[in-house]
Amino acid sequence: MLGDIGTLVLQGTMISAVYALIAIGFTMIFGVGGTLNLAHGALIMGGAYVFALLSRSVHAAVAFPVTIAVIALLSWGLYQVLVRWVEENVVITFLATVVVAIASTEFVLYQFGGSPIGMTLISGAVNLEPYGINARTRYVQFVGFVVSWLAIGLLWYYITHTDDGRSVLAASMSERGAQLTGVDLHAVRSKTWLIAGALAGTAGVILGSTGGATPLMWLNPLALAFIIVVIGGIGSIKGSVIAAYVIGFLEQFTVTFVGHGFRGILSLVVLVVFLLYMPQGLYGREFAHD
Amino acid sequence: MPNKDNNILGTGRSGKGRVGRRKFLGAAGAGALTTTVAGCLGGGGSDGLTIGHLAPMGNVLGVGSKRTAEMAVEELNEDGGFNGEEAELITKDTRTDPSEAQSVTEELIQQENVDLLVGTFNSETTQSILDLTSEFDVPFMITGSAAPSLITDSVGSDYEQYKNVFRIGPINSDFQAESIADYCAYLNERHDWSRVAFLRDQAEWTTPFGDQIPDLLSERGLELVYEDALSIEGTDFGPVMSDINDSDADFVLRFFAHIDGGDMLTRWQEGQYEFGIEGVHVPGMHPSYNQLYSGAATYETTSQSGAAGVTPITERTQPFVESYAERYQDAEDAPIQAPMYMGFNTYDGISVFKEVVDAMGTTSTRDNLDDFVGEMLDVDFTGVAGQVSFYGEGSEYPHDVQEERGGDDTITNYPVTQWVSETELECVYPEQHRTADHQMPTWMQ
Amino acid sequence: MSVLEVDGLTKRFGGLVAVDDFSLDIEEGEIVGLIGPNGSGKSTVFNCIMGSYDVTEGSIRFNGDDITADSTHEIVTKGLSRVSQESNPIDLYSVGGNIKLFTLPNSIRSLHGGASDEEIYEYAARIDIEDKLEEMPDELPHADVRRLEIAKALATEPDMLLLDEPFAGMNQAEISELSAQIERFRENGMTMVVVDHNMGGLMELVDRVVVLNNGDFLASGSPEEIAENEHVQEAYLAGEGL
Amino acid sequence: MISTILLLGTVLATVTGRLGDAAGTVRQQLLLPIGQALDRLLAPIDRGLEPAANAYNRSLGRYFGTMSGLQFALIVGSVVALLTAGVWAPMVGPLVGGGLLRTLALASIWAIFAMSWDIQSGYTGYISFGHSVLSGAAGYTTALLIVHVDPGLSIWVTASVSVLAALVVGLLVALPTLRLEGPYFSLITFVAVLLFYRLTTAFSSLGGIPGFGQPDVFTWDPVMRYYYMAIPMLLIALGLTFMARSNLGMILVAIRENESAVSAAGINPTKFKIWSFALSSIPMGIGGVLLVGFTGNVDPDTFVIVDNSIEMIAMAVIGGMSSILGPLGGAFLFEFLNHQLFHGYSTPVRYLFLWGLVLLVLVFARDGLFRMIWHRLGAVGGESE
Repeated sequence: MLGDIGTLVLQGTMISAVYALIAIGFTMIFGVGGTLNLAHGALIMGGAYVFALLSRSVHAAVAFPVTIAVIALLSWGLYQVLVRWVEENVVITFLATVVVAIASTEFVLYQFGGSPIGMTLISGAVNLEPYGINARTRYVQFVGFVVSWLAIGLLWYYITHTDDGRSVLAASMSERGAQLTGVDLHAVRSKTWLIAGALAGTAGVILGSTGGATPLMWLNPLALAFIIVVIGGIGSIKGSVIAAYVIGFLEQFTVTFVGHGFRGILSLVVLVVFLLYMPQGLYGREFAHD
Repeated sequence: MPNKDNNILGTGRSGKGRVGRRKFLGAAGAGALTTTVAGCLGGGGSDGLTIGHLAPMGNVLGVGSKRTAEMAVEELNEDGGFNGEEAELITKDTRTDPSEAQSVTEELIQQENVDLLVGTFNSETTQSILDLTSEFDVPFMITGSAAPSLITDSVGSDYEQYKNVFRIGPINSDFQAESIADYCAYLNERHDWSRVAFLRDQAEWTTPFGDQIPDLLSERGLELVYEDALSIEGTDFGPVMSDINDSDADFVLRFFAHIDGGDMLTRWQEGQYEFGIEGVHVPGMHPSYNQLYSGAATYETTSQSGAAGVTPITERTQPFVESYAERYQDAEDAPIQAPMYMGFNTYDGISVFKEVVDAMGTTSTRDNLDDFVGEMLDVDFTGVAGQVSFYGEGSEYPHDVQEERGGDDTITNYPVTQWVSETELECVYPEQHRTADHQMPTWMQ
Repeated sequence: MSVLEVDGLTKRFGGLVAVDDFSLDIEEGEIVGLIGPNGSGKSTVFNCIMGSYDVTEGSIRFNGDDITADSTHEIVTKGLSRVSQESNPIDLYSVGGNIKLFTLPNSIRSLHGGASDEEIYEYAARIDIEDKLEEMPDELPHADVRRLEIAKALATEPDMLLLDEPFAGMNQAEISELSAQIERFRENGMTMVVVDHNMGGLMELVDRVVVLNNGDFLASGSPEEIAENEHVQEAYLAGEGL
Repeated sequence: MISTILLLGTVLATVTGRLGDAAGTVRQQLLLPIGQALDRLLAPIDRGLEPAANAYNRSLGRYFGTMSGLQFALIVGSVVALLTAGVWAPMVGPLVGGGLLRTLALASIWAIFAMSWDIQSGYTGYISFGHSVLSGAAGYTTALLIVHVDPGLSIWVTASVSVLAALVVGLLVALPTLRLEGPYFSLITFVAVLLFYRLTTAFSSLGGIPGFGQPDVFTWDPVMRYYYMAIPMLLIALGLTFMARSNLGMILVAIRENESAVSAAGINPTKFKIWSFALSSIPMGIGGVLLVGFTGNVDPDTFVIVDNSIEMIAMAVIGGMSSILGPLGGAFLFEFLNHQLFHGYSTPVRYLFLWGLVLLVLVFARDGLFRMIWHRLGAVGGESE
């Protein structure tokens, strides 16, 4: 029984770290620009495909950072070319980004076909059974965990300890306030998209190396990001990290005690409960009039 | 403008157009309006023999099927044609989407006036066009879906209405379940593997397996130690592997079509879990699957009609695969070495069609459906995926392809292949077609 | 008889007390000024009365009905209407259309009800924008946009009006003109509460002034008394001039 | 690294800025003169048509909106074209890839979906990503009735129960969620469609992935089938236009523009939002019933999948949101492009074109193509005088 709990905790921790990585970028963009970027999942998918292509020709240690940079630029480009022209209208932005997401599937189908593509970031696994934990965790999962916390740490350092980052934080608290103190909102938003893209790229590489890349792989991460962000409170990075762990562990409980087929259902139920009774989430601000 | 006139004239002359008109008057119950319309219906249709091929072109399986269809038509055209006529092949993309499938099928039937429809992969697309094909009496050969209900709910329940429907392969899931249970018995015999963990997509297609496998296994003295259906919307295989490991199973029998088992296989290889991975894995039938996953699939098995061409199931199998590889070795997209199971069946379907129209002495199948059905039921044809013959009207599965049985009464036309390296497959079951014995993963030996 | 009775109104946002045990009685036909420095809770009081905020404690009665828990539209239907601080006309509709919206019945079955063109003209005429009915709100000068807000409130046929900083952003001439128009409403029997943060525009207009400071009742009396009141002056000195 | 990115950024931003300028120049130098020339050309026609339009304006304009001469001609022309499609479409069809009547029939069903979406999402600004749940509810109800109750049930029974089911599901979604702010509402509807999809694919009692093949199509005769779809579509267009041009439409738009102003007007916004959802659910249900009659198959991919909800939004966007007739036109344009004009291309290419078009419309013609044309036609008379 104790071993079971150990297994559950380990696996919950591993998967939750990836979930956090998926959700933070999404929540940052909402926090700063008030934009729900439904193309976030598509960027994650982009990360997986770019890494799969690159790692065929160069070493994974090179391909990984290059992928992150490529997706960051892609995200930034999406903002510059499309979103900035429509962002003042929430509804139009919503629609534009969802169309980008759907179009990305068609693009991948056209370019790579529908078959899954596997990739290796790092191979090997460690058998934890001698330590009483019934799991043989892959190294890539540990990498995912470490990278996730590294990213969270860097992000935290950036927004609390650098001027650049503080302007991002200020803009997410109150756009008017930030503008009054001389923050260039457009520049801040561009930066946010760049960072969110980097996070999405990272998540894409991790997801791709655990489950392979497929044309519809954006949908689940996007739904997850939704759920996590609503539970954590839209715009709150801290909330997203905590909610990622809540959802990750909830899923582990479900598969352990109910069955694998019900994995996603309970999270959806929790989401609905939150939306109805606590729409501001765990750490969300009440929507004050700005 | 002259162009336009030509078009209208062309449709008026079309022999097939007249066929369309007669049908229409019958179906629509007349009115001057309808008559005017029907006169134009053959629009764009061709005069000769036309074969419509339906497959999802975003999928390697569909691409392979399209290529074998092209091969078959080209070879048979050169070899005297279909009752002397040259056939034209038109392939349409079903996008694995039922409404898209219906749309392109209607186009094939009403505009191209096809004399045969062959193909369709997943059961929902197949089901969505059954009514349509039977309404217009177009012979329809299913080559990609195995659901028994496609036959039992159509030809099985209203023979007159649906007699145009045949299945060339694969054998239906009821037979597949039996064959796979026999395969498990073989594994038990060979490796002393008796404890089975049973996993499947949480989707309708696995229901026959879910219903039958437990009993079939216990009849064969195997023990079911773990059972679960996994959400097709995404599964984290970490806990799944732990659970299987916990159950102390000797092997996993899994049925995945919607779920890509790549994650599972990678964990299996890297974690060196002490159980085999057997069963049906549709994504794993991709000819370069094991390369795409850098060898993670080595030692996994999957059942597939045609056995990916690695074994001479009939004397025609090897020549077919060689000629396929020669034709498509420089193609940009997979599959270049051999088609997947649907390609084998499609090739056989078109070959059977030639036999039938030759026997009928005409290629207008839609007008002579009863003759067509009669000739089909007489077919006993050596194809590339096995011997093809069909169940008759009174049977449990009318017009379904008959399973083949070996000396000990086990089904032999649902072979199992095993990845033995990144690029090589061996056929490990049944005995008649075996190219190598089933291997345990190295870490278990 | 009191038209509006606010009794022991308290509003807390989390730990912050925005309004603390505030009471107010308005008699029929009165014009009362509600003043206080910035952040003293005037708008919060209006928001509580109109049902925009949930009241933490206390009760609000209008024409004898308890409206504490009512939502905005119910309160408006009962005859209490507010001219809010921000102007937010619907830019897609003309001035006339904006007024018409405020005359529509709250019924999903009434597909072609609402005021006739003549009635809309009347509402507009009461605040002198009847010649701008065809114009679009974003073409109007600021003072006319403010008038449109008042016309909209009038179109709900209220017994009582809450005016939130009606003079904000207006020049002296415009203030006098608007004061005169508001004065006319009173002659037609309208009861009013006017919020402003200083007394400049109110001196001539109101019968009585109530002063709020930090969410607390500070003083009340005639405009002259309030202008003389030391506590009031102190409160304003702490912030800004009276 | 950072500096390179920033440099690149400046370059790109300048380039896009220049592009904007270029677009402005094109508009000034090219489009404007063309527009003026067209105006001069069309103005006499507009005046010529005016008497007919005025006769309409005096009698029915109050209920369906007034129109200029050209606008009136466009509407009358379109209705006549739709009603006579059974005659001309088979002749024109072969020129545009054939199967035109099927495309038009399918477009009619999608027009119903797009218009129904519009009366709720387009008008109130509460964007639903889950409208396919409503048509799905109707479709699945029909299938379940046929499979489990009686295969011989009359279409009138199954259809009315199915529409009722769509309404009930609509209210189940709307009642708890419409209190929420816009983005949350969209999320919940998105989740609703995911959940419904999961249920239908996972459980064989709901047909699983193959769905139910038992329902019959209305007919396979393309002409009859077209009219089975087009006539309900026109009636629904008429009904929804009537609603949209009434006080109801005015209030719904006001909710989108400024919800608190609606409360301040003494109108209960929640009540009207729920009513708009109900009003949307009913035609969605009818569309669902027609789709069953069109395909004869009820399965998750035809009825439920998220893409369906997005496609109806795309149609509404192309045509022009919050105009009812815009989405109608958008649906026909979308289906025409998809199944006729782009006929020869592979499916991913077709959809890439279509989604690209939607993006262009969102960025450059936010009001939608048909609304743009409509206003242009309306302005012809005005500017020339």
